[in-house]
Amino acid sequence: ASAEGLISIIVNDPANPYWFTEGEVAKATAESLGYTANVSAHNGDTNVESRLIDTAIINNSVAIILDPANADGSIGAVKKAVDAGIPVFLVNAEINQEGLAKAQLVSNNAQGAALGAEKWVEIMGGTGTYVELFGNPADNNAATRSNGYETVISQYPDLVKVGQEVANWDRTQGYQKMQSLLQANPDITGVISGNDEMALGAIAALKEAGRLDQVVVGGFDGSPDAVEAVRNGEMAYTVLQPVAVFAAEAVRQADNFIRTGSTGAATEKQLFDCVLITPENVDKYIAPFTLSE
Amino acid sequence: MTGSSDIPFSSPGMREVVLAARNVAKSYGAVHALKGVNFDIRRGQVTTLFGENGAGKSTLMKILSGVIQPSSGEIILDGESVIFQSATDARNRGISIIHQELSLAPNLSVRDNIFMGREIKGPMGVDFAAEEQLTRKLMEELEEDIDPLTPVEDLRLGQQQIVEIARALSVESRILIMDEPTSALSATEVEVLFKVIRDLTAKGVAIVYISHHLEEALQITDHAVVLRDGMMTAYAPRSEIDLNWIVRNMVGDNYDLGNPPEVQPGPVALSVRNLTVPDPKGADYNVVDRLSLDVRAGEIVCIYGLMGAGRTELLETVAGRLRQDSGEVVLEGHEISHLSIAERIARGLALVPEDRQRDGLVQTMSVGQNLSLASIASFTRGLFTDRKAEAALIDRMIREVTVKTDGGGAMIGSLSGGNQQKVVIGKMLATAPRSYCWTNPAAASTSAPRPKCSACWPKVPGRGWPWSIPHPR
Amino acid sequence: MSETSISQNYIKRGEFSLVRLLLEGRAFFALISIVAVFSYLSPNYFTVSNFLIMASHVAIYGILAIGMLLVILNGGIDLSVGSVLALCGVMAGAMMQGIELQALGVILYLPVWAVVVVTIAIGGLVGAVNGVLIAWFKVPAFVATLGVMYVARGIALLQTNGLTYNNLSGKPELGNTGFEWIGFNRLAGIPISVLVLFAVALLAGLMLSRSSFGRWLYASGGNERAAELSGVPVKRVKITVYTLSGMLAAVAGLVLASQLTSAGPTAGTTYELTAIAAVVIGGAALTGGRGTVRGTMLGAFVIGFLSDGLVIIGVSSYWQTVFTGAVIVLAVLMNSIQYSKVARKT
Amino acid sequence: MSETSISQNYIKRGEFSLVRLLLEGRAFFALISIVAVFSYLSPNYFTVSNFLIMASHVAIYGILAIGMLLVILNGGIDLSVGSVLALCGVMAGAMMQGIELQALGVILYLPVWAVVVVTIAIGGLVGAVNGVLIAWFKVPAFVATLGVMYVARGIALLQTNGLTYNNLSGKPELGNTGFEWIGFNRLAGIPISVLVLFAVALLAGLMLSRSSFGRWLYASGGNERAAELSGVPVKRVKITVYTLSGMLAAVAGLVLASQLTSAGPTAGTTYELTAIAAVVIGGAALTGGRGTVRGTMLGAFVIGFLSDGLVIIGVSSYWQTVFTGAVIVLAVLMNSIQYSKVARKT
Ligand SMILES: Nc1ncnc2c1ncn2[C@@H]1O[C@H](COP(=O)(O)OP(=O)(O)OP(=O)(O)O)[C@@H](O)[C@H]1O
Ligand SMILES: Nc1ncnc2c1ncn2[C@@H]1O[C@H](COP(=O)(O)OP(=O)(O)OP(=O)(O)O)[C@@H](O)[C@H]1O
Ligand SMILES: [Mg+2]
Ligand SMILES: [Mg+2]
Repeated sequence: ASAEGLISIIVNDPANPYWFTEGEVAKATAESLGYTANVSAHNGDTNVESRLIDTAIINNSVAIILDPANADGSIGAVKKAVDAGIPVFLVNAEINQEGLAKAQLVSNNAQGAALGAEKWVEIMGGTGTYVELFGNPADNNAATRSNGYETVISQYPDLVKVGQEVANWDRTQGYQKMQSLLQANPDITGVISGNDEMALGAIAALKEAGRLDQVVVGGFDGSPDAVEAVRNGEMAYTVLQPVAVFAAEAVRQADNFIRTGSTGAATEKQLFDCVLITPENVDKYIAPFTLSE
Repeated sequence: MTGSSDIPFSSPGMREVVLAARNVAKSYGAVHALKGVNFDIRRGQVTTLFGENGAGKSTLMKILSGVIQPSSGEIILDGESVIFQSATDARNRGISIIHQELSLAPNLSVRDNIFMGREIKGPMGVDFAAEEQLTRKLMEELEEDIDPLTPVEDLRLGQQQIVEIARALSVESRILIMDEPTSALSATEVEVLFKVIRDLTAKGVAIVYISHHLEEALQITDHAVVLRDGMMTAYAPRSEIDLNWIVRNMVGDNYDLGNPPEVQPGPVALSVRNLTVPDPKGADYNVVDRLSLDVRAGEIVCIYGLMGAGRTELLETVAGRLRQDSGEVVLEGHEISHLSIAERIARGLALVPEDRQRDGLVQTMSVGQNLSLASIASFTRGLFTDRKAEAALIDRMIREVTVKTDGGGAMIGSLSGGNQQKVVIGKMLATAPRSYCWTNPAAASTSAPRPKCSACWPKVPGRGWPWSIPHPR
Repeated sequence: MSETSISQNYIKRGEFSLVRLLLEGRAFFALISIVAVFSYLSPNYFTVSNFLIMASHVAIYGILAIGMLLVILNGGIDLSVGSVLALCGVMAGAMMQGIELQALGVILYLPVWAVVVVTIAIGGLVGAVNGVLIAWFKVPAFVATLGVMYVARGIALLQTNGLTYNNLSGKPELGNTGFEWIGFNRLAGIPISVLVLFAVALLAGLMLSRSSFGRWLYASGGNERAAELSGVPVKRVKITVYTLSGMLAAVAGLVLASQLTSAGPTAGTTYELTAIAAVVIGGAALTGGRGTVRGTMLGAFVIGFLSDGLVIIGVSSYWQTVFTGAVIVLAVLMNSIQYSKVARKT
Repeated sequence: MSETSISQNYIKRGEFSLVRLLLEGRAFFALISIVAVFSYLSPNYFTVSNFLIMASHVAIYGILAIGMLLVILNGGIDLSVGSVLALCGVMAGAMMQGIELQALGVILYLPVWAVVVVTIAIGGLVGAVNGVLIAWFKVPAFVATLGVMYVARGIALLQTNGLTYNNLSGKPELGNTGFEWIGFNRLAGIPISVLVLFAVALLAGLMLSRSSFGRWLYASGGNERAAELSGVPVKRVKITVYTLSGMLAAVAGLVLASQLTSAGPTAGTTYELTAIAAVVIGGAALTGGRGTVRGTMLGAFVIGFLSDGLVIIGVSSYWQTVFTGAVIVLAVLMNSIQYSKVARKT
């Protein structure tokens, strides 16, 4: 018998291809399993998130797939859903409390950052000056990735960081901040970015300054635009987060839980390893955030 | 500075002076609005202040009521030198003022305007019932049928002025200053006001009265003081003065009262046929109902009527601001009811509105820009305005309507009330109109005092076909 | 036309009748239509529990909007409310974690009531800074509150280093439990936050319609010079309204922190726009002097019920954006059309 | 005090003198101090190349701000500019990808100039919708443009399904290359975007000071009733300013898309606040009728030079927020103090 009921999917900001894919994949999976699904977005606002959880409760959802807005700030919202008897499955980001959600499926940001940083160091040749573009500081992933970069790069004393700017995951800000950073540090040879959007902004700025050939730009996410830039040789590499994989997996675990009372996974926290996308394997990128085997 | 030194300011046998200005001067930058004036206000008497537009009357009154501070000089209250911190300070010492420019909050009701800042406290916040009661009483006293709960913005100008008066009366002060309280009032309303003034003086209240309706003012005055260019030029008790004396002292020796010239009425210039105008606020009756009217070239037609009779609406419809339901307006043989205001202006029709603050002036613009506003087309060459042509136009209009200002660049707010009104008139004259709709020049004559008026009126018919509609006074 | 309607509401604000409520147009009609449409579209919408939940969501915007109404009545604007909400939430969070007094070497734990009082005082203080800048230093309200908006947000971020305070429950042994009470508990089945909203609305309504301060506020918003000449202490009124707006932002911050059981420095971003929208949909004029608490509450409910309804029926978030905009315009537009008709008939 | 200063500038705007410029206070002093402080703090700030880069950042806000100035002079406000910027960028992006005409079974590639023209027309159309809602349907400007802000953003999102158009270069064989020219090229060493800004400013300045439309705009912003009775076509003026504001938002959208060589539906979020801030810092009154293009440009440069400067000297992002707020207030505050002194002396 096919399952029924509403699965509420709450993502961060569907105007970003990453979260858009997350929502769409989860929705498609849920519908293929026989559920109805709707996708809504909190745009990083914990209050909106809490409202969306309330609505999911009102709508008698059978499960909630949530990309939490804030590692600390989302705990209350999750608790509320759990108190109402609805199982919650977290994707993409964690909350700082275990035992609430049935599962937390996240990409391994630390591993991905290390992977990216190693590739970046390799292309840089282990030497040069560089700047880093940092995501929204309220988001744990920004710090996780930055620390991952730092751990690897600090082993190479010839790589000197001359600047770091918060560009809030945003392309326009990445562009404008990069231009200013270029003014302060005209000789940099590398840019490492917390996500693809900021990296793409930086690439536009470097293009405008005519310095793109001399600067190595590394991204994170594996968004279609970034993959296109990797293909064109503008971006050195990007780190693919397996969002399509864990979004689908979260729904499957929810389905397991609804039918059997157990998610089928061994632990609550499940890390999904990231994959590097470089000019060599770029052709395997067959759909947004999906790499063929 | 010493222009006033030879004027006696107290003579024996007079009633006691309650408030006096001694050598008071006030300058705004380079403008010397008052140049050392002495002025006495006596218990139980009406002192009238005469003077041309911009003579400094309002400035003096504002100083005496604490609204502004003098640049130099002294104010003496009951024989003691005082400094008023604010209008409220002066009010607390028994001085209240009716401002020439309405100072009401349009969003508030009549009751709220009268008692704002002086609430009657009850056990549960403001005692609205008591305030309403008192407002009703004041309205009865002024024989005015205004509901205390009407928002002031729904009242016509004259009624708003009544509210100002009522507010000043409600303070029950010892000294009451009235700066052109009657400029928008009808004759009956003025009669009522005068009765109130007589009652007050009988109770010992000292009153200062300013008006450009000289004959009217002469009815109640006990003393007359004339200001000219910020200096006191004459002072006399009622028994010694007449119209001629006032005018001579106001404008100097070479004055000419004159009379409008005889003009032979020409052909019909403006014709209104079966005009019907619905109530602009959307109510279910017509404010103008199948009205027909012909005005000949050179003719001045006065439209009389009780307040609310629809005179304002008639003129605003002719000028194009309000939409008519049916009927036609024909100007010099052309049907104009479908034309916009701008097109009507271009065809030589001009409206001088009654409420200059609301309908006449753009307060953010200079005198010159206000004057040239309605005739921009006449000095636009291609895409751009021609600055020289504009400056010439502005200078011409300042001279023609005799605006007292230090130039076209001055802000409109720095002009005296009458001069502001002249700017409104000048703005419409600048469009070279051949027909005028002139609402309530009673309010306008605030500005164009009789002597100037007679100098100005003849010029208007001289240009062609004036059409003016004053109020019944 | 809209002008007229507002002033009419205002004159007769003392009375109350169904007809008048119906005629109040704009926000009220919009609210009825929203409820009708969504109830038709989703069986879950028209339930008591949903209305209570939606009302508790409206509480945040509603409380901010009432503060905003006071400021707008005064002819000003307060862009800082969203930031002040975040700052106050964070400050309350910090106090719940304990304040380390380094000189004494102790950590001070305030009881919850004291945290609430101190937080509201902080909000009031920030509001007073706005008020002083505007009333004494003549900085235009838009600029002053825009500046304070940035500064307050920056301080909130610096205070927590961008992080969120998560544990606001306090500890029984420290005697500071009970913070969640506002966000979680109910009195007679009604969420406390909704009761707070109605209490605030009631007080504000009384203040506006019954006290001299209310009249001073309407007067100085309608014609500041006239009010000043009549002895209304316009500067004091100004400073007071901004202070009150700051205090109400603090209350909203407390309610939000307690609903979420966490306090973060990025809370409340762009809430000022929502609050202003609620006030304007509720019939107030941005030029000052016109507007009522009732209208503002209706405006807040229109916005809240609409956005929750769109989520409940599962409209895609892009279409949610489109609908929100269209309804805001329609709510007000309907009023213009409605009024010109009704006005003809009477 | 600030009132006086503005009006004085305005009357004498024909003349020009160093003293007057110095006295113009507010924005000008703030700009000088910002440049001085940052030049002292970082050797890289005071360089031609940095000024040009900063100016190209200012271009976006500046172009929006000039449109906003027109609207504010009219006594209105336009909250939709940020969304219109995004919508127009996305529309231009879509046209660069080719428009599929399904009926004919062909894909239409417009040359770049045609894309630019059509995009600006779309911006103008959205602006005209604002204008019609406000002038004819009497919807308050805040509400109308707030609604259009949501709707335009929603349409932009729907158009791209949330994605970003990445390839705006066109193809030589299709004859539609050259889109990057605006964002990338320079004439006489000056970025095209900066030249666009100055051209727009010049045209707007001329229009305001020399054309009859400019006079109508100031008049209807100062007193709409009086302007109407003087024959000013106030409704037409209103619709025109909103249309122009929409068109300028489209220009800003084109400039931004071409700088980034991509067009996304979330571009320009909250830019309306920055644009309004630039206008108000530049001395315009939100009540309408007062303000100049020169002031607005100064305001835009103050904001742009400040935020870039903070990045160049490497201040942490939280402190950037605090400083931005503080400087915005100080820029205006300084003027009040400055002016009261000068006014005393004369
Ligand atoms: N028949 C009526 N019944 C009720 N109200 C009326 C009627 N006629 C006019 N009014 C009201 O009186 C108002 C005043 O009309 P209007 O301004 O035309 O009078 P007026 O003749 O110009 O008087 P005033 O001398 O006071 O200017 C109108 O706007 C309308 O609201
Ligand atoms: N705020 C101001 N700034 C500059 N000049 C002013 C200001 N207020 C008044 N004046 C000038 O002071 C002079 C006297 O003005 P005042 O208003 O006292 O005249 P008035 O006698 O009341 O005239 P009216 O009969 O027209 O009301 C005028 O020349 C006027 O331009
Ligand atoms: Mg006067
Ligand atoms: Mg009338």
